Order: sequence, then structure tokens, then C-alpha cells
Amino acid sequence: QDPMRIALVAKSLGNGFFEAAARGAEEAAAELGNTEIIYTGPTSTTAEGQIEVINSLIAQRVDAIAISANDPDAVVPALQKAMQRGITVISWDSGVAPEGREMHLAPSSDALIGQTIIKLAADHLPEGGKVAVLSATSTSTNQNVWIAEMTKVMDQYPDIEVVATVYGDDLADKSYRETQGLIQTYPDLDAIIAPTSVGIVAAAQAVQDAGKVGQVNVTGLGLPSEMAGAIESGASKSFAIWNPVDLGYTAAMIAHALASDAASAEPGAEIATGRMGSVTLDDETSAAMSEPFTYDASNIDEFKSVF
Amino acid sequence: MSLLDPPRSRSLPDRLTGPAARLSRSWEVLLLGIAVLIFVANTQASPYFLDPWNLSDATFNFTEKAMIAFAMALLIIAGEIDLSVAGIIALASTAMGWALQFGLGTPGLVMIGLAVGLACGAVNGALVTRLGLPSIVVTIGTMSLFRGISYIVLGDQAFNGYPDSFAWLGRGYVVWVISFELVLFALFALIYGIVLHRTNFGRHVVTIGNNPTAARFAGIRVERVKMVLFLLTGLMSGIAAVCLTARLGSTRPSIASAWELEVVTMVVLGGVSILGGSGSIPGVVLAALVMGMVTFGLGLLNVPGIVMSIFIGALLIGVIAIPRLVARIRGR
Amino acid sequence: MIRSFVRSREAILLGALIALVLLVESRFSGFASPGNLAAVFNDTAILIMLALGQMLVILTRCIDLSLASNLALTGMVTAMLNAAVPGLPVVALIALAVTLGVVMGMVNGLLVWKLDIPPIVVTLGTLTIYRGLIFLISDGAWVNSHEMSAAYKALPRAELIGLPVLSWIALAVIAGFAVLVNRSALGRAFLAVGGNPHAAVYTGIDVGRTRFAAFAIAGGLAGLCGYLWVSRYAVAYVDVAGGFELDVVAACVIGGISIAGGLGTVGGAVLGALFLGTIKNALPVAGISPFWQLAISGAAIIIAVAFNARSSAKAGRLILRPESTA
Amino acid sequence: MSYSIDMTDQIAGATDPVLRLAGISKSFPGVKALSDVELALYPGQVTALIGENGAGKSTLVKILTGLYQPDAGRIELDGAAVRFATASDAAAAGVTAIHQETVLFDDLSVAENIFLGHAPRGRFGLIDWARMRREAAAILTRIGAQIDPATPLRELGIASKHLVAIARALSIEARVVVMDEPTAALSATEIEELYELVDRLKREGKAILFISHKFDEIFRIADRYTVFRDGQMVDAGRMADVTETQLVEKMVGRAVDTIFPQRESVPGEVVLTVAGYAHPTEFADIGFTLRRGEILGFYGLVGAGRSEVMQALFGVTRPARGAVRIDGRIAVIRSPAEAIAQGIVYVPEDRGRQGAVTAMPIFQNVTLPSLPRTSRRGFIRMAEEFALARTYTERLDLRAAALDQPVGELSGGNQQKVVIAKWLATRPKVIILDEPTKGIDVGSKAAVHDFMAELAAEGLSVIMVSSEIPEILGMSDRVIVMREGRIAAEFDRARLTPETLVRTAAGYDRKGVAA
Ligand SMILES: Nc1ncnc2c1ncn2[C@@H]1O[C@H](COP(=O)(O)OP(=O)(O)OP(=O)(O)O)[C@@H](O)[C@H]1O
Ligand SMILES: Nc1ncnc2c1ncn2[C@@H]1O[C@H](COP(=O)(O)OP(=O)(O)OP(=O)(O)O)[C@@H](O)[C@H]1O
Ligand SMILES: [Mg+2]
Ligand SMILES: [Mg+2]
Repeated sequence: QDPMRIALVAKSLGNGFFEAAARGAEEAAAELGNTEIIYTGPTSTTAEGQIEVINSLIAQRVDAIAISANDPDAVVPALQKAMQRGITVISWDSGVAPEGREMHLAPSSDALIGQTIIKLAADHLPEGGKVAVLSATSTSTNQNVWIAEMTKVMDQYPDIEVVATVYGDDLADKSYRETQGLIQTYPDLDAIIAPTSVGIVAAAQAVQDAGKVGQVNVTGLGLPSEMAGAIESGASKSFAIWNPVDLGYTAAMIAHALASDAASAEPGAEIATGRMGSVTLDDETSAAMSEPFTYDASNIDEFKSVF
Repeated sequence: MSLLDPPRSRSLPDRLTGPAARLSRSWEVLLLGIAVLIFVANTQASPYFLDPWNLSDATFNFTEKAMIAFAMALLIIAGEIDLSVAGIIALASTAMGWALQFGLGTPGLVMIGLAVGLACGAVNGALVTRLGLPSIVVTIGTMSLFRGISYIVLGDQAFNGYPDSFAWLGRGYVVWVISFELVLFALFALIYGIVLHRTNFGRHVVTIGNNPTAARFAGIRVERVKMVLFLLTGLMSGIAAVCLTARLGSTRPSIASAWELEVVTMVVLGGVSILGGSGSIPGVVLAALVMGMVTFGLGLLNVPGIVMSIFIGALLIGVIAIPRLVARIRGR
Repeated sequence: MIRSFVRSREAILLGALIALVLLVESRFSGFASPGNLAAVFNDTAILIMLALGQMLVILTRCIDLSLASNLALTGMVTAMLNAAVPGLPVVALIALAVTLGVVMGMVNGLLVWKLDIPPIVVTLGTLTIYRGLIFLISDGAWVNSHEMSAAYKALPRAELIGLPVLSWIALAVIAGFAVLVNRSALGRAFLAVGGNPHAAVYTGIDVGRTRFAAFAIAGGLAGLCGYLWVSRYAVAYVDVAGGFELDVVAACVIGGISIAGGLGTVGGAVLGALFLGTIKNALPVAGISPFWQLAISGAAIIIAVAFNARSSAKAGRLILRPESTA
Repeated sequence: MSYSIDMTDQIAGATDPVLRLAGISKSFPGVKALSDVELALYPGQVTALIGENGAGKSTLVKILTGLYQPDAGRIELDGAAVRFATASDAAAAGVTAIHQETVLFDDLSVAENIFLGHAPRGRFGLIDWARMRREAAAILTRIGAQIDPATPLRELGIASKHLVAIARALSIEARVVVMDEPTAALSATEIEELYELVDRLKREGKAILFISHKFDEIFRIADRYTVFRDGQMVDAGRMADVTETQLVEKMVGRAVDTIFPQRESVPGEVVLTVAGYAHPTEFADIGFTLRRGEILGFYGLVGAGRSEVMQALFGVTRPARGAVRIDGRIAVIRSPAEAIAQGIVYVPEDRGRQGAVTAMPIFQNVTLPSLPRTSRRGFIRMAEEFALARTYTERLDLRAAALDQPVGELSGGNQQKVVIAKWLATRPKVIILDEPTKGIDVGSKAAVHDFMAELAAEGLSVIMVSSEIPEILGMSDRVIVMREGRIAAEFDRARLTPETLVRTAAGYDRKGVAA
């Protein structure tokens, strides 16, 4: 029997986060047996690029596509075509509008992430203070949702003021420059929340270069391997992330289950996900994994070589 | 000597060589060869290549860019260039999305897209022909300006919810696997081919590209022709914006990013001289097919897009360099 | 002397730059402080150096669109080498970066010189090839801050008499270019080749070789900037400086370097880059939405080029002598 | 070769030539510009190189200065064979030239134009600007030019530019100085100063090669002559041994007076009237009439503004004031397209840039302004195009291989015929020919003259701008002389002598600098 081919589509190639997810997917494939993972994606984070990739996956008649989308709407037509041709489509990490996928696997619930990122900053500001947000591109879905969720719980932190939201476009140099701008505009800034793995690294570097270590704490979502230096220098006291390896593993497990008809994507369905247990789909057929895990000086060494 | 001073004859022959001989030395034939080669290579490399639906899907990789490339070819032949085409797409798409908020129907949306394209072309054309500025610099500026306006309007938002009848323009099929976009592509290839090769206007375009001063001295209204070409390029970008927006079903300011270089690459690969004065539409059509097949064929092998771009880059330099290298070596 | 400076393009650009700084200062005091201006300069240092390289190429009536890809590739090579062999001295890496950059510039130059392919076509091709090579050698993976040696990252940010080394390098490059362009035979050859290639031959200048030299020098600078960029931002990936080639051309255009060749100054290129850099820095500080940035730089380019064209508009030849003197 | 250098040497006496060329040949695609020519230059002597347009004089200059490599032959300097691979090699060997075209840099200063490529160096081998300006000023003073070395070249007029070119040639420490038509653009006083300079260079022992079409000046300053005809050396000797008539005959290869066609002109009614025509910087007070079947000559020094007037009439530039009437009706001409529509056409001076589209085929060049007639509703009809092109190229007796041959592959004279054919195809009323025989070989030149006469006889009105006195005298019914943007005088053919032409054009009369 031909192996089952599951395509794991990244927002863009070369991003450490997705590389780690791909390793998780390979792990799942090995566990499942007779399963092939095609890890692919466009070179830059554009919807047009992802559509070309999806078209070529449809042409290859893969069994399942698991995508982290650059644009929740633009990829829908292409993915609908895939579903019409009998391909199982799920989204993970950065979601696709419901009509374009069978289910969505969120790394964590958006509410949880929103709460976590502000808590990370607040934990180190017992007397309150000013924080700013450094986001990815202005168009990235998940960052926007998380910031919205964060805003919802701001009344729990009356002493903390969010003074600005800027966009680093997931480019190291732009994020760096935006951070510099923040530091200059708000000389009494206490923390920068960067819910993006590119932005947080650049922000930490900019804070370090500006000699503001100890005054401005950089926090948010980042990868341990990339943030190890910032923790060491003190530019970042702590940050959080879900485990991309687990995420990729789970996405592959779900895609396999749906593609082999071992499960179906209906509201309320429970899908077994190997070593991760199982997930339950909500009314919009989306499921969330766990709360993000926090990394700081105490555990960074343990994880920096993992992902 | 004998060629230049033939025995005095009352009347000169029309042509020195027959059509076959002329064709055999043409760029188009070289490109056709390359296209066939790539086609065969693709069928060998992937069992999925020779499937009508897959080939049809593959056409979306180039149809919109090629439509712009036709107008751009004329513009480059006339000695100008427009690097703002992707910016025009962004602005036209944004305008359509904005108009959608007021409940405009499909015909209205299309009109808006085309009108914005024309307007952008008019801005470029006026800056180049009225103020006499170099087009490469002007359009580097308007490239940022047009897309910048999209960013100002949209910021981190997106427009979506385009009606189904609008979506058809980017996703619909006319018959079987022949998409509406493919029909448009073929239609424009024909129109631009005729305009360039079979009309007085096309002759004027070529003349201007060869020698704008002599063209002016021969009574050609050089500025007017250039203005028309900028308008056409804007219009084609507007049409591409309609198709792309319809295909994506959403508008974001980053839409069609970096397309300008791909369009120019397509035109140059099609044998249009970047210095102006020569080029053909069949060449551009073939270049579009070659680029589309290379990207699709490599995509089937899951080769990342950036590696494909190495192929395209090498092809671009190679097809120009190799004949010259051969000529140099022979000349020695 | 002074009067001709006051009327020059550079003076007007300098005026515009000062006006811009004061405008931002009026909205956000502290922007015009020496410390902050030094930071803006440091931030623009790489753009300045690339603009100078591009200027040479444009002076000879060519254009190099591959500079940003060249930068990214050399940056990645040094970063990967540093990650693999952390003991390698930084000086060796810099030498390697410059060499690699020069080689890439020479490839462009040779194709333009020996095969007579239009520069825009050559560099459009090498733009994608050089960038694609980064993906091939790195497999798309990033080189992260903690994989780089401390020495590798330290150099550009180390301070020397109040300025980071990056700024000093830029100042040295500016000074070097001022000497090259104004005081050396090669420098004048760039101007001559672009101003009138036909006449350049009559003065014994080899047009092709001079263009080749311009590409090589620009490539070398891009290589140097590759190391500086990657070490400064402490990360290397495929898309480093993506689209930066157009910023570099824009800086030259704003600086009054004529795209038709033969006309431009070191001061113009530097000011053009600073103008663009200041806008980029000022917007977030002045609290203008970042979404305005693109449109503003686009408008700046158009205004600058329209302005330059006006000021250099060819005055008609004076054949007619006034009746009184005739 | 029938003339041997050694023989002339014996006549000349003891001195050996500084520079000697032997057996030099050079071909361009389709043209044999030089074949097996000889030349010797002696210290302290001026050798005049004489030949018709296209005889290969400038080509020889370019070979001498390292710009072209000869296909065959040798260059000897002081008896030793040398090779000049670049212009710098030649300069280093002490060979310098004032080239026929002004090959200078508009965006650089006068001083730098003089010293580019061999600028004075200061410490660390860097260019010493102060010294460069000083030395440039010195050289300019030496040749009597009042030009500030710091001015950008762009701001100078054509004559001053020529002086800069001369200064440039003299800035090189040279033993051999080549001057390719150095006086063509200069005014009378400047020419006098140039002659003095030549005398001074002679006294300094330099060998000078002097190229000129003006016989009076050749007889005034040259010691020896060499004559080229169609790329071959036909004679060499001492000036003392020849007369002007002999030289002309050697140069043209036949007696002179048969060159111009005989015609009986009976000018008809006035076709074109120009009155009060003026441009802010280029010309003023231009007024003249043109009759049917007439050839009106325009004479003047290069840079007198004749082309500018013609281009304004053709709608290329717009005059500030003045009226143009065609057949008595006011004509508004704002673009060449409008001029063509009104029946005025212009064969420009700069054939390569303004006249022919060299990369395009002959037939497309010919039909360019007539496309509306050969097409239907804007769609090209190739057969009609060929037919039209055939008619007119046949009439002009064009020599080419086929109608689809690129114009660039034709000889200069045949290119000119294509341009003329293009305009005749529009059936104009008035045809303006700007330097119609510039750079055209002898045969084609006569053909163009014959044809011009034919056109006039057919009732076309012709304006001929020319800087060649014989052509002006031989062809025109009336002559207008322009000087510094104004009409200096108008003459009937009958009252005209070469002397009056030259005097009026150069303004001797008014300034009283009699020759
Ligand atoms: N670069 C070139 N390519 C092709 N043909 C050329 C080139 N230069 C000169 N020729 C041809 O060579 C011949 C000799 O030209 P050359 O310029 O030497 O004439 P000349 O004697 O200087 O004439 P003039 O008196 O008009 O200056 C002409 O037929 C000319 O068209
Ligand atoms: N200031 C100048 N700088 C450079 N070239 C010049 C200048 N003035 C004139 N020329 C060149 O000299 C030639 C003749 O000049 P112009 O056309 O102005 O004079 P003209 O009186 O019309 O003379 P003619 O038609 O006899 O050449 C042209 O080739 C023109 O380009
Ligand atoms: Mg000559
Ligand atoms: Mg003239």
C-alpha cells in the first residue's frame, strides 16, 4: 500500500519554529508507520506563495494538508479545491477561515496566550509601569487575536499601561528599529511584549545594544534556542511558548486520523493524538492545546538545544 | 563590399532572406526549444505533470503577471519601464475592497479596479512625459507611494467578503479546464500581438524605442505614445488586480509583493531588449509559459520557491549570455 | 565657493534634512539631541555605505540591483562559518566577507563588461541567484544570536570615543569615498565614463574596465555590510535585507545621483541615505502610524527626483549675442 | 604605392621624420576606410592632410592616437615600431590630438576636461586640484582663450568648447600634435590666435599634422601636404610645389567645375514667408521668403544658429515670436507632425541621431511619416509599404541589398538617400536640407546635388543649410548668411563670391579685422 502523504505547510521556510514543528510531524509519522511528511511552504510570508504551494500539493494528490496560513481568507479557495479533490485539510498554528478547512488546531487557546503575555510582563512589575507591544506584521491573524485577548484582561492590571503597539513585520532589522523607536519615545518604558519569535529576539538585542538591560524587560513568545542569549544577558527575564514539536506532532496525528477516516471533524468530536492524549473540537471545529510554557534562567539550558 | 554595392538594379528586392531563414534565427524559436525541453523534463520528473487539471492550476502561476507583461513589453520596447505595477495592484485592490463596503456589485468593483489602474498609469505617465523624469526612478517612487496608500487605508486590516460573481473572475472556468483568466491571457496575447506587430501604433512604439529623437523628427507624437503606454500598463495592472483579488477573495496591502521584478524578468526573458527598440509578444507568451512551467514543475517536486528563482535568474542571464559567448568564441 | 555651495543640491538636501530633524524635534523633544542623532546615523550606516557603492555603479551609467542579495549571502556565510568555527578571528571573517562581496560584484561586472549584457538584466538575474544560494547553503535555517561568538557580535557595537564601531566604519568609508571620487584617477574615470562614454575612450579610459571596477567596489562594500548587518542584528536568515536594493537606489536618487550617469557626489549619496534613514527613524518616534512610512518615502523620492530634474534642466545653448555687444 | 616616403625625404633634406606610418589599412563593416596609406611627419613642420569628406582622415587620426587599431601596417616613432593600444599609450609617447568631434564632458569643469587622464598628482598620488586649475589657466591664456578653468563645460558655447579641446591637446607634453579641422567652429580672431599658436609649436620643433578643408589656411601654415582619396594616399609633397587647383584635382580626382549640376531656375510664386521669427536664446529677427522651385542657401559658421531656425520651422523647438505663412495663410506649427501636415519637411544634419532609425529596415524608415497612407484604419499593410518604399528608393537610385536591410548597414550617402526618400514620400511643399552632404562620399554627393536640382525643377521649394562654400555657390538661387543667431545678409547668386560669404559669416566687415 502507498504511504499516506501528509503535507505540512509552513508560513515560510527557514523559520526555526516551523522547522521544529516539522520534526514533531516526522516523529508522528514514524510512530504511525507508512506515512510520509512533505514539509513545504513559500519562501516569504505571502498568501500568493502559499497558494502556489497548495496548488502543487493538490496536483501531487497528497492525502492531507496541514497549513499554518499567512492569510486566513486568501488561501480558502485553494484549500476548498483541495477538499473537493478529496484531500483532508486542517489548519494549525495560524488558522484558516472555517469554510477552508476541516478543523483547526490552535497551539493554545487565544485567551490563554493573551493572558499569559501580559502576565509575563506584569510578574516583573509589581509596582506597575508602562509596557509596549512589538507585533509581527500588521496582517498576521494570531498576533492580532492575542493582543485583543490581552486587552480584554487589562483591567486586572490597573497599574500597567500599554503605551503603544508597533509592527516589526517579522523582520529582524525592522523589529530592531521599531524597538529603538519605542525606547526613545518612552524613556521610562518598563517592558516590551513581543508575541512573535522574530520580534522578541530583535527586541532583546536592541535593548541590550541601548544599554537598557535591567530597565526594559523583553518578554513575549519566543523559542528557547533563539532566546538563550537574551536570558543570559538579562535583557529578557522570562518568555513563553508552546512546544512547536508537540504542535507539529499533534497536527500530523490529527491529519492522519482524518485522512484515514479514523475520526471525523465534527463539533464535539474527540480525536486521539498519540503521546499528547486527545483533543476535543469545539463548535467551530477548532481545538486548542495547552497553556504556553514559561522559560526563564532556571530551565533555559535544558530546552535551548531542543527547539 | 558586394553586399553594399550591388550591381545597379532598378528595383530592390523586398527581402533578402525567406521567412524560414528569418524564423530559424529568432529568439522565439530558441525559447520554444527551451519550453519544449522543460515540458519534456517535467513529464519525466513527475507523474502528476500531464494532468489537464493540474496544468490548468499551473496557469494561475503566470496568467496575471503575463497580462501585465504584455503592456510592460510595449513600454520597455518604447524605452521606458514601470516598476510600480505591483503597487498599482495593491492600490486597485484596496480601492475595490473599500468600494465593497458601500455594497457595490461586481460590475462596479471591476470598474473601480480598472479606473484606479488607469489613474495610477496616468500619474506615472504624467510624471514621465510632462516633467521629463526618468521612468525607472519615478516608478520606484510611485511603487512605494501606491502601496503606501494601501497601507494607510488598510493598516493591519483586510477587506474580504467579495461576492461570488466577482470571485468567478479569478477562479471560474469558461469550459472544462480553461479558466476565465486563461481566456483573458490568450485574448490579451492576441490583442497586444496585433497592436505591436500589425498596427501603426506598434510601429511607432518600436521606432521610439530605437531612436526617440528620430521618431519625433519623423512626426511621431512621442510623449503621447508614451502616455498611452503608461495608461495601458496601469490598465493591465488594474485588470490583474481584479483577477488576483477575485482569486484570493481578500485584499491586504502586501498583495502581489515583488511582482514588478517577476514581470520585468518575464518581459526580458521573452527577448524584449531592456534598452528598448525590439521585442515580440510571442516571445513574452513563451517566456510566461517557460516561467510557469519551471515553477510548477519544480513545485511538484516540492522544490522551495527560492530555488526555482535561481533557475529563473540563471535562465535570464543564460539565454542572453550563451549566444554571445558562442559568438565570441566563434569570432576568435 | 560658499555661494556655489549654498545653491548646490547638497545644500538644499542638507537644509531639508535639518528641517526634517527640527520638525520631529518640535513634536518630540530629544530627537535632535546629539546622542539620538548619533543613533540615527549609526542606524543608517549600512544604507549609507551601500548607497555609496551604488553611487559608483550609477555614475558609470549602470545599476546594481543585487547589492542586498550580495549582503545577505556574505552575511550568512560569515555567520555560518562563525557558528561552525567559533575560534576564527573576526578580522578573517571580515576579510572573507569583503572578498566574497568583491567576487560577486566582479561576476556582475564581467557579464556587463565582457558580454555587454545590460546591467539591469545582469543584476536582476544575480539578485535572485545570490539570494537563492543563501537558501541552498543554509537549507533555510537561521543562524541565531546564541550560535554566534561574542567577538563576532561585539565588533559593530563596541564603542570608540562615544560612537559605535559601525558608525566609525561608515565614517571611514565616507572619507575613503570622498578621496576616491574627488582625488583619484579611478574616481574621476567613473564620472567620465558615465558622463560621456564615447569621450572617455578618447582620454584613454577603458569604459568596460571602469564599470567592472565600480561593480567590484560596490560588491566589496555589500560584503562588508553583510557582516555588519548580521552581527549587528545578531541573526542571519534567507530574507535578510529583502527589498533593500530599492532603498539603496532611492537613497541615491534622493541624493541627486543622476540615473543617467556621470553626475553625483559623495555628499549627495550620504545625505540621501541619511534623509531616508531619518524618515524611517522619525516616524515611530513622532508617533506617526508606521503604515504611513511607505507612502512618505515614495513621495520623498518623487519630490526629490522632480526637484533634481528641475535644477539640472539644461539651459538652452546661447547662440544669440545681445544686439548691443554684437 | 607609387609614392615613396624616401623620395620625398630626399627632397626635404636631412631631417628624419618623427613619426612615420607605413602600409596602414583599416576596414569597418562594409567600408574600407583606409587602404595601405603612408604618412610622415617632420619636426618643426606642418603637414596638411587633405581629402574629401569620408576620405579617411579622421580614421587615420584615431589610429595615430590609439583609438583604433589598424588592420595592417606599422607606426614608427623615431624609427622604432610602436603600438598604441589605448589613447593613454599614444599620449605617453608624445602624440596628442585635437579631434574633429568635441569629445569632452559636459558635467566636468573646464580644468578637468583639459587634464582628465593625466591630472597633476600631489601627495599619495592624489589629484592636485589647485595645481590643475593653475596649469589649466596657464594653457588657456597661452592659446588666448578667456575661460575660467572652474566653469562647468556645459556653460560654454561651441567655440569655447573647441578652445578647451585645443587646450587639452596642448596639456600633454607632446612631440606630435594632430589637429583635425581645428578652425571649423572658431571665429576670425580665434583663428588668428590658433595660427600663431601653430607657428609657436613649429618653432618648438613639434611635428604637426593639420587637417582642414580650407585651402587659404592650408597655404598659409602648411609646409607639406598629403592627399587622401577614398581611403588611399594619392599624393604627398611640399606646399611650395603645388597650386590650389592642382590640390583640388588630386583630392577630387577630376576637374572641379563639373561637380554642380547646371540648372535654369525660374522661381515661381512665394510659398513660404517667415517674419519676425525669434527665440529667447538662439535666434532673432529672422525673416525671409521662399519661392516655388527655388533653392535657398543658408550659410554661416558652425554654431551660427541655422539649424535652430530650421528646427523651429519644423516644430521641433518653439520660437517665442514671429509668423510663418504658407501659401499666404498663417501656419501654426507646434510639432513636427504639424509641420509635415502643412507640407514642410526637414532632413536633419545629425543623420544618425535625428534622421534615420538605423536599426530598422529601409522600408520602415521610408514609410514612417507616411504610415497613415500605407495602412488601413491603423492596421499595417506590408505590401503597400514595400510598394511606397520601392517607388522612392528607386527614384533616388538607392544602393542596397534589399528593402528589409537595416539602414545602419548602408553607407553614409545611401543613408542620406533613405532619409530624403522618407520625406519625399510625404509629398511636401518645402524641403529643408541641413548639411545634406556632410560626411558623404564624392559619388553620393553629386547624386544628392543632382537630385536637389531635380526637385527644384519639379516645383518643390528647397532650403539648403550648408557650411561648404562650393556647395552654397554651386546650388543656391539666393543665399542667406547667418551670424550669431541673426541674418547678416542676403545675396543673389549672381553677386556672390567666396570672399563676401566668408567675410559676412565671420563678421570681418563690422569688426574690421580684415583678412
Ligand atoms: N566607427 C566607424 N564605423 C564604420 N564606419 C566608419 C567609422 N568611422 C569612420 N567610418 C567610415 O570610414 C570612412 C572614413 O571616415 P573618416 O571619418 O575618417 O573621414 P574624414 O576623412 O575624416 O571625413 P571628414 O572630412 O568628413 O571629417 C567613412 O566612409 C566613414 O563613414
Ligand atoms: N554649445 C555647443 N555644445 C556642443 N555642441 C554644439 C554646441 N553648439 C553647437 N554644437 C554642435 O555643432 C554643430 C553645429 O551647431 P549648430 O547646429 O548650432 O550650428 P548651425 O549654425 O546651425 O550650423 P550648421 O548647421 O552649419 O552645423 C552641431 O552638431 C551641434 O550639435
Ligand atoms: Mg574627419
Ligand atoms: Mg547645424
